[in-house]
Amino acid sequence: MGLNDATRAPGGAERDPFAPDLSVRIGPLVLPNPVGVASGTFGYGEEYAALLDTDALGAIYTKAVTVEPRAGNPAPRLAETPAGLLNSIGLANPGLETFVRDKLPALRARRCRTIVNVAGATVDDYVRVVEGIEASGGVDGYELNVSCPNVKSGGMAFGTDPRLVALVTESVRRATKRALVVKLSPNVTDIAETAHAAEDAGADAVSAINTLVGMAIDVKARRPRLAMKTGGLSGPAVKPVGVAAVYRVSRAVKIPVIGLGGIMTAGDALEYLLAGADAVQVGTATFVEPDAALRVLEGIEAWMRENRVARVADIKNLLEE
Amino acid sequence: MGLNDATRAPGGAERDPFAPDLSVRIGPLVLPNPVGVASGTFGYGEEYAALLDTDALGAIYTKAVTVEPRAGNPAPRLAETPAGLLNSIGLANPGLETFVRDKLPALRARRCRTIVNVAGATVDDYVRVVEGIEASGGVDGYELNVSCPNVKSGGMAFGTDPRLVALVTESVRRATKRALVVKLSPNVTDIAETAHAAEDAGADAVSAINTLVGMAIDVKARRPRLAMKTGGLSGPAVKPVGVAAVYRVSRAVKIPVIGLGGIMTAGDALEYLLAGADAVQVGTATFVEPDAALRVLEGIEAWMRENRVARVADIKNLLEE
Amino acid sequence: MVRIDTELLSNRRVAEGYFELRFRWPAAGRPAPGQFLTVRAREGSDPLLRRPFAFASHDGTRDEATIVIQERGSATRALATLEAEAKLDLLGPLGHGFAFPERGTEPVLVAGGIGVGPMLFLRAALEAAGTKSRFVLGARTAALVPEALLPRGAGVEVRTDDGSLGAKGTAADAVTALLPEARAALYACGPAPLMAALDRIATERGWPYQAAVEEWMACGVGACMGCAVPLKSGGFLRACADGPVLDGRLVKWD
Amino acid sequence: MVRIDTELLSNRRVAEGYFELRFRWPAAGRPAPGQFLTVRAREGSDPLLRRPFAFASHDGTRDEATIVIQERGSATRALATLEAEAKLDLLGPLGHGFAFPERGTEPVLVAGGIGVGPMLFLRAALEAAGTKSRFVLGARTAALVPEALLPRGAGVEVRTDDGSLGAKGTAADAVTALLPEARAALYACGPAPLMAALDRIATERGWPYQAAVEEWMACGVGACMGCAVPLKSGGFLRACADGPVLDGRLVKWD
Ligand SMILES: Cc1cc2nc3c(=O)[nH]c(=O)nc-3n(C[C@H](O)[C@H](O)[C@H](O)COP(=O)(O)OP(=O)(O)OC[C@H]3O[C@@H](n4cnc5c(N)ncnc54)[C@H](O)[C@@H]3O)c2cc1C
Ligand SMILES: Cc1cc2nc3c(=O)[nH]c(=O)nc-3n(C[C@H](O)[C@H](O)[C@H](O)COP(=O)(O)OP(=O)(O)OC[C@H]3O[C@@H](n4cnc5c(N)ncnc54)[C@H](O)[C@@H]3O)c2cc1C
Ligand SMILES: Cc1cc2nc3c(=O)[nH]c(=O)nc-3n(C[C@H](O)[C@H](O)[C@H](O)COP(=O)(O)O)c2cc1C
Ligand SMILES: Cc1cc2nc3c(=O)[nH]c(=O)nc-3n(C[C@H](O)[C@H](O)[C@H](O)COP(=O)(O)O)c2cc1C
Ligand code: FES
Ligand code: FES
Repeated sequence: MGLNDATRAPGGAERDPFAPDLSVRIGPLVLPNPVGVASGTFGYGEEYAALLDTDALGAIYTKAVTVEPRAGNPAPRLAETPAGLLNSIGLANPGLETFVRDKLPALRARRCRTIVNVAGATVDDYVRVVEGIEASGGVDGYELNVSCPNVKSGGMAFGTDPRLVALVTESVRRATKRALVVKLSPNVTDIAETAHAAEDAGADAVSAINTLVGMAIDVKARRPRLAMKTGGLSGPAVKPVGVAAVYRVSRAVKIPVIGLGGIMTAGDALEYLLAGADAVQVGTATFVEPDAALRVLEGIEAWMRENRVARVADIKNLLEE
Repeated sequence: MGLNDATRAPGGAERDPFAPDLSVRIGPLVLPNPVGVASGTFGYGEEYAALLDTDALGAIYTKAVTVEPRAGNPAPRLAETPAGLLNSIGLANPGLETFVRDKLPALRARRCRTIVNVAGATVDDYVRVVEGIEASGGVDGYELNVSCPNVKSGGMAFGTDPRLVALVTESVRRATKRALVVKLSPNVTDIAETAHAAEDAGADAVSAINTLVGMAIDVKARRPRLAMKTGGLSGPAVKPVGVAAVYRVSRAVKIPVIGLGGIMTAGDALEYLLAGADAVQVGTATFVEPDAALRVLEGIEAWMRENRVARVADIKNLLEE
Repeated sequence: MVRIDTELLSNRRVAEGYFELRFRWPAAGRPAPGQFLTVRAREGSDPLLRRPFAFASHDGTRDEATIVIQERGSATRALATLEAEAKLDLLGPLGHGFAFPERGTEPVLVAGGIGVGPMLFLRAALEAAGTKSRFVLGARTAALVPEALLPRGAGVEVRTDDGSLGAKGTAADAVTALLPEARAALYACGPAPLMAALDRIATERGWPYQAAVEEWMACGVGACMGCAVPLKSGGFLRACADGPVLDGRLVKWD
Repeated sequence: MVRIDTELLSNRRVAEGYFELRFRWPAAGRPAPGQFLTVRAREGSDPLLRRPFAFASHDGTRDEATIVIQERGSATRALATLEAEAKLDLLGPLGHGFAFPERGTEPVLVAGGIGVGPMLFLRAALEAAGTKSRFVLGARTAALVPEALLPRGAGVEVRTDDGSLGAKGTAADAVTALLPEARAALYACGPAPLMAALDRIATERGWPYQAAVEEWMACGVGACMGCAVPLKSGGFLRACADGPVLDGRLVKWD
């Protein structure tokens, strides 16, 4: 029996003269290392603070913030599927005002970079959230969650229409000079198109992937497992889809790509980095092992040492094709 | 130690006065039961014949047939991922002529319904394969695999463009009166659009889903695991995506929907049937358990008996929403 | 809250499909009745998520604790077959436990089916504090009653749906049979219909009602908003972080 | 070809990370050297697919057979920890085995690393038929040599990359050292560089060369076209149904 020392800093004390540079640049922002925790899986940084050293993370991508408070979708909101997790949380969050008042100060007090995930039903919603946070002193950056259904365009998600992606990116771009990441939906025919749209509209980076649309049915109860019927699929099951998306997107845009979807281990993260990602996020894995992101970070650093790779950005050049 | 009696007929000998009707109608064709084996996972019916009674299957959907023989893609063509399988077989097949001469007679000799999966690079390719088989006496039906990259429209798959789906369906429709199934790609923004296109163009049914685009990287070798880099993801990992697709498609079209993707058990198949499918196909599961399709069939029949469901088509009405 | 790799000390079958797992548990993580832990049933992705189980006992002097589990799916099946000395990846204690009864109220502990674990723990804790309690266990049938675990002494009743052990009926029936003017404090863990029935009784009679709820969980620590428990007033509470013990009269049970 | 749920009789470690699994195997499924079986390492989806392993021996009188496996990933890890009496879901024998050597040729059996299993089986089968053979095993280091399994008698050589057992060098070096005018018939199973080196020797000297290939497999029975082995002439053969034993001089090894 032994307490897991989840707070051990990556790298360790051995003196290896070779010290890889783990930092990653996203527009105006420098992340100390490439491993962040994904939006919606880490709250606003408080809950997991007892289980790992959040200061050691590359970044915290917060749960989505919307203008108004949202209670979220009816329950049940979760269903496990083979190597995957379906969720229909529905952007449950305290809303801009409460976020700025109650959550932001604690986030700022952490040494870790904070990127606020922003959502809304209209372009104006996104702009208002970013303006509200900017007015209160800002954070390190924003990640636009453009995968939620958009009332104005008939329930289709923003993220599936390149013109809407461009519009929301452009509008938010005018509201902030900070790092601006657009999070791409995989539920599209060609993710390179939405990536292009984000790049052209001024995004500093794109992240991919958000969840895949999925459904599970309780055969005994003859009911969808989720109250909302369909939900978003995450976890190891989607990793091949995420890696393919990052491979495609990184060859379509020049801005950095942040890869995520099913990363459980350093090996998984390295798949994304080799495929073309500049940074990664760990989501569902944190539920399984609270310190997953830090283990991933340690493993990436160890691999870079072993393979004498100087900078994270060099990893993508190592893929033999 | 005991030999698995893989050839046991579903249903069994007990006399239950309640006998559910397992048959399923697809256009002009009546399948004896809803459980078929998916294209590309059962060859042309020969290889697995020693391991299960193929006559007990609802249908054999053959490996794709193209006009010319194809050797297929470079190796490696397979990679296992969490709860999934990536493949890039690349339509390896002996070509129309050899198929008609060497494979078709054996298929016809089986009592089981045969639906030939058809692929090509142009609309004309599809028509030629169907015409060629019709000229030789035909089979029970055709399933158009419209998910392979189409040279004419810049490498995008036919299956992602509703107009191309309509065009190929229409053209093949003119060449045959037999059951015509269009197999939908999940790699689209809205699968209901391609389903609609197929229905309007005269398809008797649609099947969903084909594989998801995915990629896996061998971190040690720093190479994509598949020689073709990306491939198609199948297996339990994709089941939630398939069920969601069938749920959506079955509410968008009036023709029957054939559900597949990750079905391993009768429970999985019932998820598809409750979601709106009229029949199902078992693919990757056969690799894991050669008699998977027959076990699925037995389980569906047992469930129908237990729940006093008279016809397969009634199952979809049992979903409480 | 601690995350530890600990050791299974014993695993015994206590009813049909029910198992009691005893394991080392550090003093640093002293649990209260009603609190739970999450366990990673095995390496790999099947099952993927940690699974929540309520503490069923804790022995601070020997650094041991137990959970009682029912075999339902892949995780519980894997746990049920573990043998002594197996490693367990545990995280806990999580959530909020039961509050002790107010002076002058008589605690009535109601366990439905596998809800028995946390109620056993609460019974023991009350006893240790010198507080007497009634204990009602409801089960479908005798085979599902973990007799070896049942508290000894007065005030312990069993109800089975088929009458195969104890009186025929539900645990809620036993509670209904209490005098309406008693000053009971209800504590319960069990399936939704039982919890709803107790809600009706508690609301009618003005009794306090502490309910340990169950919901699908992903994180178990309050971060994912997945384990939403709907309230009658609208809105939700998180089973893991706001509960699992909630005021049963506020919860929307159906 | 049979699919059976059979019983593991024993599982012993025979080198670092190498295990020999002995199990019941029915007379109805008599395997030839070079043929393989597939096993479902455990229930559930992790790992998902069956895994192929070559038969390493078969005892028709006792209805037993063995495979020798090397721990590499999740399936082999699961198999390595199985204990006697565990159930095994097996399918086999699959593919085509080795053809016996032509009269007047001297069979030279070359095993690289975990390729040892099928070569052991072939050696035993040749011996049973009264045919002498040379046996060369190449390994990285002594710890990876399953000494307990090595055939006794003359003509058995070991080569290790680091010289920690047998002469330093590769198994191909040992073959190169044979007289060029010998009428050898090469049989081999091992990593691609070894197989390619033997191809060069066989081609140069005009020796027959039967090679047992390895490729990722999904179905194992010839249905999926997944296990394509590229040929020098272009085109492919299926490792599972056309092989695994192929004419090593036709295969494109790099
Ligand atoms: C706070 C809390 C405390 C719990 N304490 C205990 C305990 O002490 N003992 C115990 O045996 N179980 C307890 N549970 C339930 C336990 O977590 C589940 O039985 C377990 O997760 C099932 O995992 P599985 O992989 O075996 O089954 P799965 O394959 O995940 O599920 C099998 C079936 O069980 C049902 N089910 C499983 N989990 C839940 C859930 N969370 N909510 C509703 N239905 C579910 C579903 O119908 C599902 O189809 C508790 C749950 C919570 C949230
Ligand atoms: C016809 C045939 C006969 C075989 N006979 C034996 C045998 O007798 N003993 C034995 O130990 N192994 C044998 N193998 C290999 C064995 O099938 C694999 O080692 C096993 O599938 C690995 O499964 P895993 O889940 O443990 O590892 P995985 O997690 O699937 O793989 C771990 C690593 O091993 C390598 N690997 C695994 N399988 C293959 C493969 N098929 N081709 C190339 N690289 C692979 C990869 O680098 C992979 O990253 C044989 C393979 C074939 C095709
Ligand atoms: C419970 C849960 C809640 C999520 N909430 C959000 C969210 O609010 N905003 C967002 O952009 N993505 C959200 N996501 C998506 C994740 O950030 C991530 O894109 C996805 O889970 C894939 O990564 P993973 O497989 O590592 O989890 C959520 C995911 C989960 C599982
Ligand atoms: C090895 C392999 C080969 C396949 N070949 C074809 C094919 O030729 N034509 C086709 O339409 N689908 C093909 N598919 C897709 C399957 O028919 C099926 O749509 C997919 O695998 C999802 O079902 P599953 O998860 O049950 O396997 C192939 C799938 C696999 C795994
Ligand atoms: S399980 Fe994540 S908030 Fe409760
Ligand atoms: S593994 Fe399927 S054809 Fe060889």
